[in-house]
Amino acid sequence: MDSVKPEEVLIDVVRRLIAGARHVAVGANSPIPAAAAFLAESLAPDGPDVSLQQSPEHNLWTDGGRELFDSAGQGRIDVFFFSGAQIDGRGNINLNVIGDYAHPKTRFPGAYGSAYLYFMVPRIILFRTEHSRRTLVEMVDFISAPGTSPPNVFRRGGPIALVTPLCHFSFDKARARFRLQSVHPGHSVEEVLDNTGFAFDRFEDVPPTPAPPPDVLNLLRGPVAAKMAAIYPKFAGEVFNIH
Amino acid sequence: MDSVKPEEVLIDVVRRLIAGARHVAVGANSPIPAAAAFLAESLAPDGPDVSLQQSPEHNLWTDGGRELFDSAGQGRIDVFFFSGAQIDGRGNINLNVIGDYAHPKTRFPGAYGSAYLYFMVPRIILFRTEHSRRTLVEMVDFISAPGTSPPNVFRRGGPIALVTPLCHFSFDKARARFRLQSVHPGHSVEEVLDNTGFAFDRFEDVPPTPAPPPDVLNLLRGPVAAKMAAIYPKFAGEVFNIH
Amino acid sequence: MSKIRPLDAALAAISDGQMLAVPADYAGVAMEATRALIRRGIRQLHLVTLPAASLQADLLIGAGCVATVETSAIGFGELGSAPRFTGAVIDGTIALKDATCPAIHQALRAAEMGNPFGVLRGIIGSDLLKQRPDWKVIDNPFATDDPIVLLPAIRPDVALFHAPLADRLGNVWVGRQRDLFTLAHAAIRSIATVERVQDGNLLDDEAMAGATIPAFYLEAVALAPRGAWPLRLSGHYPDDVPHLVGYLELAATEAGFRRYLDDHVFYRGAA
Amino acid sequence: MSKIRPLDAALAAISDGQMLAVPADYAGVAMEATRALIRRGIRQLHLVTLPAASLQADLLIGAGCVATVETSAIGFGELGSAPRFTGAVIDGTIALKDATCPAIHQALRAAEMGNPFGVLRGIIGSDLLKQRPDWKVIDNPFATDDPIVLLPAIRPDVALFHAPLADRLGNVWVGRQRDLFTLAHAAIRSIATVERVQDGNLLDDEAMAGATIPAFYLEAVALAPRGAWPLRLSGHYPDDVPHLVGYLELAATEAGFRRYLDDHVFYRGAA
Repeated sequence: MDSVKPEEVLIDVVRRLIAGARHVAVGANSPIPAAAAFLAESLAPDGPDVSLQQSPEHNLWTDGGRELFDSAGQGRIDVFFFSGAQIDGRGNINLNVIGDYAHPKTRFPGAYGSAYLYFMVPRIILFRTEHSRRTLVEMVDFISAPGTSPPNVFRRGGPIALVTPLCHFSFDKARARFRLQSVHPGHSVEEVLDNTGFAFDRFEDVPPTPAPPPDVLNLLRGPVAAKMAAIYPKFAGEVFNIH
Repeated sequence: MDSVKPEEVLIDVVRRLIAGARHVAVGANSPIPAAAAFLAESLAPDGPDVSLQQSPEHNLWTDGGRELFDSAGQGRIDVFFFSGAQIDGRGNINLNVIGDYAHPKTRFPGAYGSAYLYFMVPRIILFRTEHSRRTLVEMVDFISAPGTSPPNVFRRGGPIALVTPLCHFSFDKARARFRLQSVHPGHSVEEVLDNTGFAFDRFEDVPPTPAPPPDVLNLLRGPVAAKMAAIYPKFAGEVFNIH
Repeated sequence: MSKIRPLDAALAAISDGQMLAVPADYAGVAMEATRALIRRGIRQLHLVTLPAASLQADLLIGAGCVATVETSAIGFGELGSAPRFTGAVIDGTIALKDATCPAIHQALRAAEMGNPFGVLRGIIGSDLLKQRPDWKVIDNPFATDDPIVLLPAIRPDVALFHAPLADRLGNVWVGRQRDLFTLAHAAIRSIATVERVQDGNLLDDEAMAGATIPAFYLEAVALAPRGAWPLRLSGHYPDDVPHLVGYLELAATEAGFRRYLDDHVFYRGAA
Repeated sequence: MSKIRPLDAALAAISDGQMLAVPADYAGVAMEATRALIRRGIRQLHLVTLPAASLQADLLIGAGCVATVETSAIGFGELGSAPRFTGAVIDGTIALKDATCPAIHQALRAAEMGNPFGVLRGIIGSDLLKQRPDWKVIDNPFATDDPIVLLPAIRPDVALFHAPLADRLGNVWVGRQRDLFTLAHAAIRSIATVERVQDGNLLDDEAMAGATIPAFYLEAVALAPRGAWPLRLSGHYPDDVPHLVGYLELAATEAGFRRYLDDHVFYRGAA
């Protein structure tokens, strides 16, 4: 078997995080979450339904763009993914501006559905392809969606994990803090500490992120890779060498 | 031309009441309103759209039963029709019970959409095929929908007329009273007075309800009658002798 | 497990005491399934009609299956009133939540949106409001002195309806009958009976997908040809008016109603 | 007067200062119509995107047509951010009503229902709420100590969108793109461009009617083959990615953006 690629490790981390879900929804331009969802779908006979936003061929919605939000409101969506221009140590995400809101230094597209879905989907997986002190900060400049809420605010879900190219953090809702769960092969705790702008919990021994089991890897490199090639040709070419 | 039938007089009264409307909606089992709406549709090049509730072949809705209520809420429905087990002198209608609500003597199907549409459709035409002191009462036993509202209550419409086999009342919203507008051929003001349970306004000389103009009658007995025969075969047979 | 199941198995998710939501006659009433529920002896249902009903509600009420009904009207249109419903209300043997059509739509749409309440104009000044302490009037916070009604969301345990077509995955095509989407979205689980089950995936057909309820809302789908009989299925078959007239004659008395059940529900009549 | 009109005539109902609502890229963006509006020199629009946008909003903003924009996001996905939108926000040359996707859906649905406000869970604790004094937090009257957000209804003057098919009566078939129903219902008037106009009545076709917006919502319909280009029309053609990449390169500067307008909107480039 070829050596395991970093993307395959990340896909496998996400696969484990979505185990047991009934319906996984994936936003636009999220090849790693999409691959993980397809993998989960293929692995179990009762694998999750998978809906890719904005891909009519790969989603189960027929009531317009509102159906993602409605079905999340109904409690039918178990997993969703978000990123953030900034993510802070309390799980807040910023998709709007850097700097003062009235006079921003940088403007991003906007909050999308985060200010709602972050509350309503039980398992939100944060995914950030740049692990740096610029992106993982102590406190976001603007809270597009808060990581936690006071007990009187209706909230069905929120972040459960943050996955980056370096590591896998889990999120402790009660403490409103991340904990370093594992460090991916080829990286170290020190590297994570050096590149993370927020304080986080960790046990004395942080395990390495496990390699994907061989059967999972076979499935990923076979039928899942083929499916991905139709939707994310660039990604499938780079990671799975499928063209 | 044959002598004008009572139903044709009623249809013509309703036709005049809906003049200029853009969209006329007609509830189930309402042949006279339906015929009047089709007549108005045929008469003018910019005649109204006509939607018959519960007849997919003759309505313009594609978003479910809610679309009637939604489009009324949007201000797109100009005319609707209601009846009542009881109608009172203040324009209140009762579609629910006779007697005490908790221990009713008689129960009717229910309010249907009246408690909403009576507020939201500019021109509600009340139609009652039994003109008696039993049906046209001083005060209804139960207000399914009120004839008028206090000024702070959002209200876009309400009753404009009450049409019966004897006469045509108009409704004066400011006074919350009916006025006898005309008495149908073959009937008298005395007959109306004898059979009406509520007090109403009237001028000294109450005109007879005019006969339908010949061109209107031709259209009614021709294409409109043919259209009616497909939807209300029994009514079309009795009134237009079409089988 | 396949979502396409025999009728009785498909109905297994409906149990005593649940809130059961059903569509109006024009949208596709699961009559064959209703008869199966009565045969099973279901009890204490909280029946919600979107928004009105006729035979289905009258049968369930007459057969003693219903504890509470929320409806904007139960009747047979020009054929007459619903005898078992009318009798039960007068006798006080069922609890009645009297509503108006759009109130039921809005309360179910609130559940569809995951909201705790819906909003509706009108109603103020109707005596319905006196009978519905669960409906609240608030001041519209976006205006001055503008009262408006809020309605608690209705989240049925099960929605039950009849449609023209399903595929083997459990996707259900409903044509214009968009109320069935509202029901499927609002209810925790949905059960459909259909005229026909076809191969393939309805969601792959661009012309059909827009009017198809995706399988993930459906607990089970059962084949039931003419499953709305003696009610109509729009575009497929009309009301069986003579049958309904016959029903109304029989159901005018308790004994006659029992005979109707024996003949048409329990099949233990003349045979 | 026929509702099927030439593009410029169809757009006559859109005037300076109006609130114009448009769908997201996946639902059918009327790009050919957008270019015609820019050529006409429309000004001071209040643009509402349901819920996000890309090229359409960026072009309108860059061309100086927009006074206010309400959106949950304007960007080009993996291709990059929207340069004219980003610049206008940083320079403060447009008013921005920053939203989140379901808030725009709910505010338009409120207008669809004739309600003064919509209801939405979430949001509390988001800084968006600080920037939206028009959004109000109330105590859910059906619970204790349960804050919830109300959003004022959005009732656009005009909705503008692109769809696969219309008939000569002005009925517009939209397939799965149900957001277009929301827009057509919520807006006072709607204008559609379509790939194709066919004879007959779409409402008479049982398979099509359920996904057809009835003509009575439409002010006008214009034929515009490939009218979403360079954006996609789902099921018909994909995004023209090289064109969009080229746009982003040009629009990085004001001068480059002007050149793009000359070449692709005003057609006064190299010719």
